[in-house]
Amino acid sequence: MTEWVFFVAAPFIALLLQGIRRKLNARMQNRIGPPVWQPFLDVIKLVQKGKSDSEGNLNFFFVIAPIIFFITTWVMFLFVPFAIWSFEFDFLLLIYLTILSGGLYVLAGFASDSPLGVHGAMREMITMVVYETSFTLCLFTFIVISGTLTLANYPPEGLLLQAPLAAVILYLIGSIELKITPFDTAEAPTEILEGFSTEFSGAGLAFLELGDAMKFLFFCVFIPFLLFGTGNMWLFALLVLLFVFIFTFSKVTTPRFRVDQVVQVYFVVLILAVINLAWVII
Amino acid sequence: MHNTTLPIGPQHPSIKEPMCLRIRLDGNNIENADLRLGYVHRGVEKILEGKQVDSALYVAERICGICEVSHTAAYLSAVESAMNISINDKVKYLRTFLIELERLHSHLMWSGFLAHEIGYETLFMYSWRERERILEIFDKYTGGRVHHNVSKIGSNKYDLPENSKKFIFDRLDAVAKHAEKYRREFEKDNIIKARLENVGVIPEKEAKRYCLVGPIARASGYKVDVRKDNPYFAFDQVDFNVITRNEGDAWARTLVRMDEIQESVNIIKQLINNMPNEKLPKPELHMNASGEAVGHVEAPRGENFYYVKINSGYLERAKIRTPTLNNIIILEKILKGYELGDVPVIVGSLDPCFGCLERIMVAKDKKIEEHDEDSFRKKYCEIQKPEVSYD
Amino acid sequence: MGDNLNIIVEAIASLFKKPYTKRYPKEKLKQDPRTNAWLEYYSKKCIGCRMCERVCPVGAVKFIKKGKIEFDMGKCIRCGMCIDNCPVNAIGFNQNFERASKDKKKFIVK
Amino acid sequence: MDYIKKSPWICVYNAGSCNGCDLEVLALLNPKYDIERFGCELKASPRHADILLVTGIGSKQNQKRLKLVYEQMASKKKVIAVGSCAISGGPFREGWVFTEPVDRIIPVDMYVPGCPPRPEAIIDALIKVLEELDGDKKDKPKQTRRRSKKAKK
Ligand code: SF4
Ligand code: SF4
Ligand code: SF4
Ligand code: SF4
Ligand code: SF4
Ligand code: SF4
Ligand code: SF4
Ligand code: SF4
Repeated sequence: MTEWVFFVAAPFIALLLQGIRRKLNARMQNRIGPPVWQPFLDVIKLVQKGKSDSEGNLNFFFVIAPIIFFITTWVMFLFVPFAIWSFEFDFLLLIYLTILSGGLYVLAGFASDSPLGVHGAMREMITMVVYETSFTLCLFTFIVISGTLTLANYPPEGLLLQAPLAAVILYLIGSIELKITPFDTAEAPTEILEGFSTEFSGAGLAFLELGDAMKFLFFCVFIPFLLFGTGNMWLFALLVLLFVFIFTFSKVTTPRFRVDQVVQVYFVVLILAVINLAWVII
Repeated sequence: MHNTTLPIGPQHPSIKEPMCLRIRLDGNNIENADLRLGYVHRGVEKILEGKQVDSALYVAERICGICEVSHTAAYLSAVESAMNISINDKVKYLRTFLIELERLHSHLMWSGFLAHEIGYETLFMYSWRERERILEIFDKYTGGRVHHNVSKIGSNKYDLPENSKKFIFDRLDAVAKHAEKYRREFEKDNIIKARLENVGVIPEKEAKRYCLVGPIARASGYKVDVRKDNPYFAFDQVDFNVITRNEGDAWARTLVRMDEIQESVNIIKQLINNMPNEKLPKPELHMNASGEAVGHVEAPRGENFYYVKINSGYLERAKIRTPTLNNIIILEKILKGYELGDVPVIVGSLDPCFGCLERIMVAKDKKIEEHDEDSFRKKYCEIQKPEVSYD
Repeated sequence: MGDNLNIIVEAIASLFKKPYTKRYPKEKLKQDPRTNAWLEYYSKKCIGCRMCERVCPVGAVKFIKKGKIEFDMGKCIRCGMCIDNCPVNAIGFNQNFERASKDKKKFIVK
Repeated sequence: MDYIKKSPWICVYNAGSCNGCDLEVLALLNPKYDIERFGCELKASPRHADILLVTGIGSKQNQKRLKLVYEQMASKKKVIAVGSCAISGGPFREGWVFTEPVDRIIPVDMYVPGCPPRPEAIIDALIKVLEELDGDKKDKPKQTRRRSKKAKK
């Protein structure tokens, strides 16, 4: 029962977390900030909004990419943290889904057909090659340690102690997946406007925002799930909030890297991931 | 990767004003840059012609909303020397006070923009909060946050409000304290350094060849500062250093500006402490004066130069040469070879702002339009202007 | 590392401090007496010397007759020239800035 | 219920101003005024924005671009003309670059006088423009009537 409640409520929780995040962000910048329920209002407004007089590119992918993006991020909650629907190899499916959600960013960027959107997508692609590889390697580490390919069988006490290096890797991967400074280069508003979302408006933008919020929630849930497990529910909830705070804090207190610097950092992460895996296997 | 041409602007968040920078990219590297301007061209010099000298002051102030005091000050020093008006110490002190306050607000604003350009929202917010404190002083003294309308030819409209010393000093101290913190952040933070160091390097030789002015020249080790070289108003009576650095990159430009904040705070404190106790002369209209002169002041971005010719109380010609005009020319040169991600940093570190710069509008891009002077004139100068009225 | 903790410290401290924000529509900000927000025209005092029209740098003053002058605040730049040069102080500034309107005609002060 | 009232995203276009007005609009973001407490966000892309703030005289060079920016915004959009320049050309009215005020280029819903208007005045205008949104629904049938009249002609 809890599983289903959590799954259905995931978009709402995600939006609420966005609100909390924005409020925290504002308070750290010494201002009041929007009310906590602001993201809900934003999304409702975006859905309400009509068409623009000069429509941009209206090809098939442009319409469909944000929706698939949102659905993909939601489906990920079928497996984590409570396995609603569990089968053999669902760990691999999850890896596939996270990569797909990144790929949809790229698709959305290319579909929008504006040089800024395309450039955002290109940046995302360059960085994706590096970080998705290390992410996959990192998850393989957990698969090797726990010896299971089914998320339902994942040890509830977590695997931090067996692979402490993974904590660092996961945090860094999380911040680039979520476009948190210093690694939000693909979305850098001062360089390429809003990146791939530049050309979207109305409902498409709403789905992108929702998807972003869901992805944020997913990583805040997924990282503690892998590291600490869901053994103690209260501790788990606390850890989720802790990660929300850490990510917000990182956004507040760092500037952004350039693309080549991001790639450099993630090469180091890749090497760390390899070491991590090798260490566990040996 | 293929070549793309990326338009940056005219409506773009990293540039506070519209300019169109077309960047030809080879993959992620800049192959060529093409600057198109003219979006904020307003024909100011032409408007100034034929205006009464006292009224023209307010139009000159509105050439720019960032260094408005520099514009009025340069205009005033030109006009006053053309008409042989000598001003007393009190007026000099008050004007110097405004000029330095403006430098503070401009540099703080700029540091916020730079932080914003490298994605550092918090530093942007903090810098702008400090800038608000400076604007509070402006507000208290002049009643205007951006345009102040206090200068008059030969005089000044207001004296400092009574008992405002503590008010001003409180704010200055807070600003100095915080600015020092942010300076250290710019100096020490590794990510900021990774973004700013060795980006957009201008060697001293180039700086001299391109006649750069202001903090940009000073960051390349080229010591030019009108305040020291040719003191105007009360700058010969205060004690300050001209800050220079030798690196010539975006990082050096940042630090020069952050250091100048401290210098400005010191200058203002000296000014307030030594404020002479004279009376302000009563401002009057100058209906018969004639003459011709130049004036220049050190605006936050460098030397601001005015030439005026006055004929029986009316401006016959005003020529303005502003710092951004000198500094922007080097932009296309130093952009080459860097990455797209460096564009906001380089553009930002030059601190261009086009309010004052744009006085000629010839778009050079072949595909769009090409004008020689005649066709340009025909197209843009003989527009039938509709009479604007509300009824 | 020790030197660049400034922002981190300030960010954490701001969490527990009162925000710097002035909640404008709720708490009215006190305007300084020198603020130039809106013109006032005291038609009874006016002697019809047309000085205000002459000095206005933007031509916002429309002199119709003595005691009847229109100041167009949509053109006015709040420079105060008309006020400073009026011989009988028939014009003045007030601090009411909440004048946004859909109707441009509301900007004409008579 | 119109949710634009609760989350108006704004976009600034500088159509040839002196920066004064732009700075005051940007000052809205800073901790002192913080319009994010009304749910406002400054958006770079006009496609995301609900409210367009135009500053400056709308000079010849800008007109095409300004129209484009306006067209790109999705419907239920409002335009605020900020400053004397945008209302009437202000101090640059006499220049040869100024051809027509902003409201002849794109429809303007609210004017904020001042040179520059104080940030509080801009907030005031923002609130007024949002209050107007409710009134819009009543106006709608009128508009269609007008259009049908034109069609008959
Ligand atoms: S720069 Fe030349 S064209 Fe432009 S306003 Fe001045 S005089 Fe006229
Ligand atoms: S005014 Fe121009 S040409 Fe003359 S010295 Fe200076 S930079 Fe060179
Ligand atoms: S033509 Fe004008 S812009 Fe060019 S160098 Fe001469 S004065 Fe400067
Ligand atoms: S350089 Fe020109 S546009 Fe820039 S702030 Fe100074 S006067 Fe304004
Ligand atoms: S012809 Fe045009 S550009 Fe030349 S001076 Fe006259 S108005 Fe200015
Ligand atoms: S304040 Fe200045 S601009 Fe306004 S009407 Fe008076 S003189 Fe004209
Ligand atoms: S200057 Fe004063 S007295 Fe003269 S016309 Fe104007 S308002 Fe009247
Ligand atoms: S209204 Fe005034 S402050 Fe605003 S752009 Fe025009 S001149 Fe500048």
